[in-house]
Amino acid sequence: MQEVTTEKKEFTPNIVAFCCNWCSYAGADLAGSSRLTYPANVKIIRVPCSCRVNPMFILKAFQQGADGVILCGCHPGDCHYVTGNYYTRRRMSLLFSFLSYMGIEKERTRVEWVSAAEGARFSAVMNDFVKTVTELGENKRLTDLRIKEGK
Amino acid sequence: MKISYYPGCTLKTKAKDLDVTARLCAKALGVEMEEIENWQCCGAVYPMGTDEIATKLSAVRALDHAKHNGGKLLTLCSACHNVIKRTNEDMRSNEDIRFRANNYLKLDEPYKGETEVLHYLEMLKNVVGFDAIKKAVVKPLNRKIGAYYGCLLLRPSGVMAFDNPENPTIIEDFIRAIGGTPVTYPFRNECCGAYVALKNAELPKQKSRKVLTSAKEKGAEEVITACPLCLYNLQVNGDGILPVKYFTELLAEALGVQA
Amino acid sequence: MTKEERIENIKKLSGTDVRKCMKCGKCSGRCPAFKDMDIKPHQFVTMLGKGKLDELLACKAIWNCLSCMACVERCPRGVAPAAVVEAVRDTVVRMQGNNGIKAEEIPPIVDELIPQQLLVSAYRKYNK
Amino acid sequence: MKDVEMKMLERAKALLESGEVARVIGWKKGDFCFDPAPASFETVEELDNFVYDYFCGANLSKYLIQMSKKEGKTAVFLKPCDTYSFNQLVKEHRIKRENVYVIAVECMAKLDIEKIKAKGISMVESVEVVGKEVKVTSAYGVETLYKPDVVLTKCATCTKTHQVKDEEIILHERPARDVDRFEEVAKLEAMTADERFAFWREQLSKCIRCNACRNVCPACSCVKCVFDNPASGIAAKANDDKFEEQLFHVIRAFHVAGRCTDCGECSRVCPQNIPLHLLNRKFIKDIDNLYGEYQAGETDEGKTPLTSYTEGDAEPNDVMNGEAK
Amino acid sequence: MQRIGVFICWCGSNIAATVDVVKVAEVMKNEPGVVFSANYQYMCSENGQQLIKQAIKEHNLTGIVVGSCSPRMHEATFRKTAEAAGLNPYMVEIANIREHCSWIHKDMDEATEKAIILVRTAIAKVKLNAPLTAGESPVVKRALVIGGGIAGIQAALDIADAGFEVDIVEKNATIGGRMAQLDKTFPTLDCSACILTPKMVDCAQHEKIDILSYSEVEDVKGFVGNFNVKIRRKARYVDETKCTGCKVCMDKCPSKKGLNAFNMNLNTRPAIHIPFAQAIPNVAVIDPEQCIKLKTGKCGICQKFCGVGAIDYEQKDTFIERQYGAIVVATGFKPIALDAFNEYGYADNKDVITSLELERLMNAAGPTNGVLLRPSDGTHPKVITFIQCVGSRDSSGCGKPYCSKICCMYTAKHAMLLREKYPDTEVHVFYIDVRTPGKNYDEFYRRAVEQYGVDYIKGMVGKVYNENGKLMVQGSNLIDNEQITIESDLVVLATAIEPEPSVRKVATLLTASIDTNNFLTESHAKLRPVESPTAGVYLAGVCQGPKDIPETVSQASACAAKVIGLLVKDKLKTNPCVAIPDEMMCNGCSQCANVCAYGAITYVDKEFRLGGGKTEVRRVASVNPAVCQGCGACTVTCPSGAMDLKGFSSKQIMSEVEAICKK
Repeated sequence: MQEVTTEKKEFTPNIVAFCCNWCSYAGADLAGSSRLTYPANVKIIRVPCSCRVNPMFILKAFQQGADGVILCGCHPGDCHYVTGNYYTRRRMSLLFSFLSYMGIEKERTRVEWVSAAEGARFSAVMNDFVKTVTELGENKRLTDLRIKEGK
Repeated sequence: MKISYYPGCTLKTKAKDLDVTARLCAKALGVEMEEIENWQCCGAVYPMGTDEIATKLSAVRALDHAKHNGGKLLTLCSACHNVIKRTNEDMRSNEDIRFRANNYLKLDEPYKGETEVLHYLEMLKNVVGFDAIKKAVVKPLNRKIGAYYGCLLLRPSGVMAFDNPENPTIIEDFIRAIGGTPVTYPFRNECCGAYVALKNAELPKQKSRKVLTSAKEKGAEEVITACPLCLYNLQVNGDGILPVKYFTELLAEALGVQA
Repeated sequence: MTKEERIENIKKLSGTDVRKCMKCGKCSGRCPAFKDMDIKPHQFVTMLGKGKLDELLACKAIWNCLSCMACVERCPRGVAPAAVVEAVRDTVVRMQGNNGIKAEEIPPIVDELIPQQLLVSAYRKYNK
Repeated sequence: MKDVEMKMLERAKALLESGEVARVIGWKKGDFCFDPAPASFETVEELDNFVYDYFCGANLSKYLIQMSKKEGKTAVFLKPCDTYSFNQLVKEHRIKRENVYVIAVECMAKLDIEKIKAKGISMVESVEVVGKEVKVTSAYGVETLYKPDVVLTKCATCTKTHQVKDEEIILHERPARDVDRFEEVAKLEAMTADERFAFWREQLSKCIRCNACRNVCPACSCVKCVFDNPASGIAAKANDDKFEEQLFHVIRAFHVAGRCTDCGECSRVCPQNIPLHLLNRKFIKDIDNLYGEYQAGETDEGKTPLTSYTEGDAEPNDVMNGEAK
Repeated sequence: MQRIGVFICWCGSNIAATVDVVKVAEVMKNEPGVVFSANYQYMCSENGQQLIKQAIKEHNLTGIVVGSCSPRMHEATFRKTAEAAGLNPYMVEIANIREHCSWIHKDMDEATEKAIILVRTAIAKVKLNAPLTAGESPVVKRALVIGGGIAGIQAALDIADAGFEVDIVEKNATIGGRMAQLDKTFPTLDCSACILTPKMVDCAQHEKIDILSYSEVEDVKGFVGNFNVKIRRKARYVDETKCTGCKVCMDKCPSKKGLNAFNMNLNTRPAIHIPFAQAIPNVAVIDPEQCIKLKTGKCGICQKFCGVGAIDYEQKDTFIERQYGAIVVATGFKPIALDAFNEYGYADNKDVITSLELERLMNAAGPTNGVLLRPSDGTHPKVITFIQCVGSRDSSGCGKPYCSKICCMYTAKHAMLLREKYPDTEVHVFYIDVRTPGKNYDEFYRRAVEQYGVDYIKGMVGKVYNENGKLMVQGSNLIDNEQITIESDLVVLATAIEPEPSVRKVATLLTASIDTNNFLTESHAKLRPVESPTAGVYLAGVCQGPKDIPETVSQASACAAKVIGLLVKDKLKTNPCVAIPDEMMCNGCSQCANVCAYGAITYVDKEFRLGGGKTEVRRVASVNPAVCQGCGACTVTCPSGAMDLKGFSSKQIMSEVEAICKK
């Protein structure tokens, strides 16, 4: 019998980034206009405020096969909607801690505050997050197998 | 209180006075300086080349030893302080140097810059306290004294974090504590030029005269330093414009401790 | 090593980014050894940037820099001219037979007061 | 317990007779001694079936959502832990407080028939509790059990006291108990992520999506559950994949976070014995640690931890790295 | 059935160089629901927009996706395009394939693949878009100007002249700001006070302008057209309505050793004082830290001598609340602290001064009555050395990484004025670069050199020290490759400027974004240069970035034009992307109202049919669309999912997630 060698394809994680319109999305725009690169596997979803991000969206992303989810908003105190990101901060602290409690690798989820002026930071954060998730490998614990296996 | 102490080459030979007076004063102030075992010379100048590893290992050994013996390393000679503190910063923040140095040393657990490097003056200020020294003084030195910082204690300030690099005050505060009147003069943080003495004898002469002239113009009667090389240069090349002493000698005098 | 490689090596050895220099001259305005520097501190940075290797390797300034860090301390752009000087000196002394100070040169100038520190540092700075 | 039951019955009769209340919510006898069920009594006659004993563990507060909307007042017997749920529902405007007459009753820790059965006793006929002893009479004779071994899980770590009472029936001063309800949570936290994942995968794979936890939970009182709403994007799908259970329980726990009073009903009713309360308690523990101790339902007004904030709240990344204070 | 049109923009080579735009457009043709897909060089151009309009009409499109630059750039443009073609403007989605794709990726295949996913994601969303109609909200016809310097004054005058009420809130006791401290202004050398003080008087006399001096903004609520602002009126211990500005109190006050901040602390002033002669309002103020009466209870001399009984030691801070349609921020600047620049000897030598201090020493109303005297000994300096870029262009962490922009010009001004007034003085200027872009600016600088003989030295100073009573300025002369030491009598530091620190609080209150240097961020450098990203907030003067007086005044007038454009409207179109509760699902639990920062959610009792003729009254949430700002905090708080956000509905976002994740 011939030995089957499967070429190991380099793992590139699929990352969903939720960015608030006023700070982080603008920060991502600035990263773009400053030509500060980060991997193409980061895809941004624009939301008005980080507080619009429902835990269900995050779970949905993982279910659909995302390997990491990052949530970016204005720095606390600088929220365009005054208090929105304060609620985000509590919600995500509790949700991510809870997911970790359920055995989900805590490195898959992250919250970062990126202002409209922090294009360089946006790019650095994304590079770092992609690196972390790449090291972690594929999301297997929160994926709906039917989706991954195309059932 | 016990503290790990790195004396360095010169303090065992030409600068014995600095070492002996420092130990006596520390003892009088309740600090025991415990000389670390098997220390090796630090090299007396910090090698800046980014590939310099071997030249930094003796400093790392001393730092690692102190890490396991109280976590603090006391220095006295300005050059040793400069070399050890900068090497420590490399070990803390330069991943490449840290990796390669640990690779050489093969310590039980890698050294990552955990030790706090403390100059004797910082020890006097932060551990003993200048107020406590003031109280311990038996013979206030009622003289006008110029502090000579030189370059090694202060720069690069980002790493040394010793004092304001352009307007330092720690030795002046020390002078006040021992009852003297500090004289600030603009050349107290200018290099005396001694490092190049073997290649260019003239430069250190000019520089040391400039330092002492500046101190004298502002009214100093004597100048104190923490560096054996500065002391040598100012004494030998300074045309005797002003007497130059180790700061610990004056401390011993004020505390009334005898060598 | 080709010339280009050697220049790159000096840049790497210095750990400083010469492109950050905005040519203000503050380093040279501060240098206490300025008169004895045939290549001035700011020139070290610009000349390395321009790849003037031969001039750099042949200069006297590398033996006269006091390593006092005054130029590094006050550079508004975070450039370290002293590190460039040292990188050039290292490059010179690492070439065979180029030690800056020879043992036989020492005795006549050493007086009995001279601290070990000076000899040790001189060997470390000038020799490999 | 009999004396408590007598007094309750007496009050229920009086309240109905006088017309002061239109109905009384309590427990009625089941087919066996261990399955009394919540019931509404509208006449004195109906009270013949009234019961209050060591198996009346059910939390009656949730029934008041509907009952308090009815004509006339509703009297309700609430155990200490039930009063927190009651308060929380009042806070959320789900119960019309003015239409409810609350009678606080002694609890004495309820028994778990599953735990008794697990001791190898079947066909239980009657139970008598004396101090820490539980005498179980079954078709096979009488056996004495140690009470702490067979109380409901929620009772084992209960430290709750009555928060609401229009009147009370025999409330003994309860000595403060030194129990740590977070012990189990801490044990899980101390495990590796792999171990935790294995634990929950095993537990949640038992879930049959019967929705008993949701139906009993006083915090799960939505007019229409998000899982039943096609617009939510997470409406129930075929429950043949582990992910569905995971998703369901994560979202349910998050939805009740900051509002769950830790009444323990979810675990009590779970036919698969999944320790669901350990999910909710993780949130409670984190909230206590991060935002200061908070007991949902302690009062019937004010904001919950997830609808309030302070400027110096812990950063999520610090929380994840265990660096938050 | 949805009929989606896709339009992929090349943005010249900005997108097309890294993304295979033709391929992206081709792939989209096969997407379910897409009936038209095209690519074009500049979709935002007239022709590009025409292409979109035509496609909407010809193909009867129900929604469009534009793959182009950031929606923050041209979303509004394409919405207008759609509207012009008869499509609801909210049936437009933008896929950001420039900032988030072509500009940050180098590999063409990778970028193209990502662009396809981004466009697909936008298609998935647009399929769930619903036509939205903007509501209306009334506009309060009054503007607030924060900061009473030249920027605030100019903006207030222009707005008031258009017939709108304006309040100026100034934290100091008088308006006038930094410009009031200046002696002459470049490049015309006209006197600063001669320009500024008449404008200050205009403000005071303008019937539409209310000056709230010695006041600070405490709280801001509301939104564009309808801000509700709480203003703290600090206790000045003098009744503003009674004080006549006679200054008798200043003569009589026994506590005269307070540092005179207006004169850069170069001399002293009494505890009760009017900051300067032309102050507006011309009303005294008591420094409570210095006043003997307020500190010890004993004294009261000023009260005795005040002819109109204006002194009130019992005065407390008061608060007023007012409504505004628009807010102009003009908080100005201050020179940086020089603690990190001891090499210039500022701390140790009285004769090392900052440029702003020199302004006061040259000003006829200054501490030396306009005669230049050394602060140390009151003698005339003969050799004066200027050092430029002190703390500017400094990325080492000690100073500011930016160019302060005004220093080159004012240093040339100072040098010129000194040489003119005191021809026997020798003036040297150390510079790194001389930056003089502006009308008549370079000519001005050259005049200092050519006509007035100012010695410009290319190089930087390394050390300033005192030797034998002289200031030794040691620096490099790069042209001659020399190190020189100039024996000087006076050294003037062209100190970097930074935004006035109070701007941070103002920015937080207004939720206006601020950059890493604490300058307020404009919405777009070219498209909306005087607008903050927060609607209804406008930026004038140095709070937005370093600039000189002519530029500041232009920007202030530009702000005024924007404010007037807003205030003339009776109603504003509101953002239709607001929260909407599904009453059938709402529990009435109040969780959503608890997190609403705007108080947009109230509750109503509503009757619902239960079937079988029965009804039920339930408490349900109701959102005021004019007040809701559309953040979505309520949507996540709602346990039943009854609350949703128009334009960013849960289903829309879920569909985006799905489109991104699907392999």
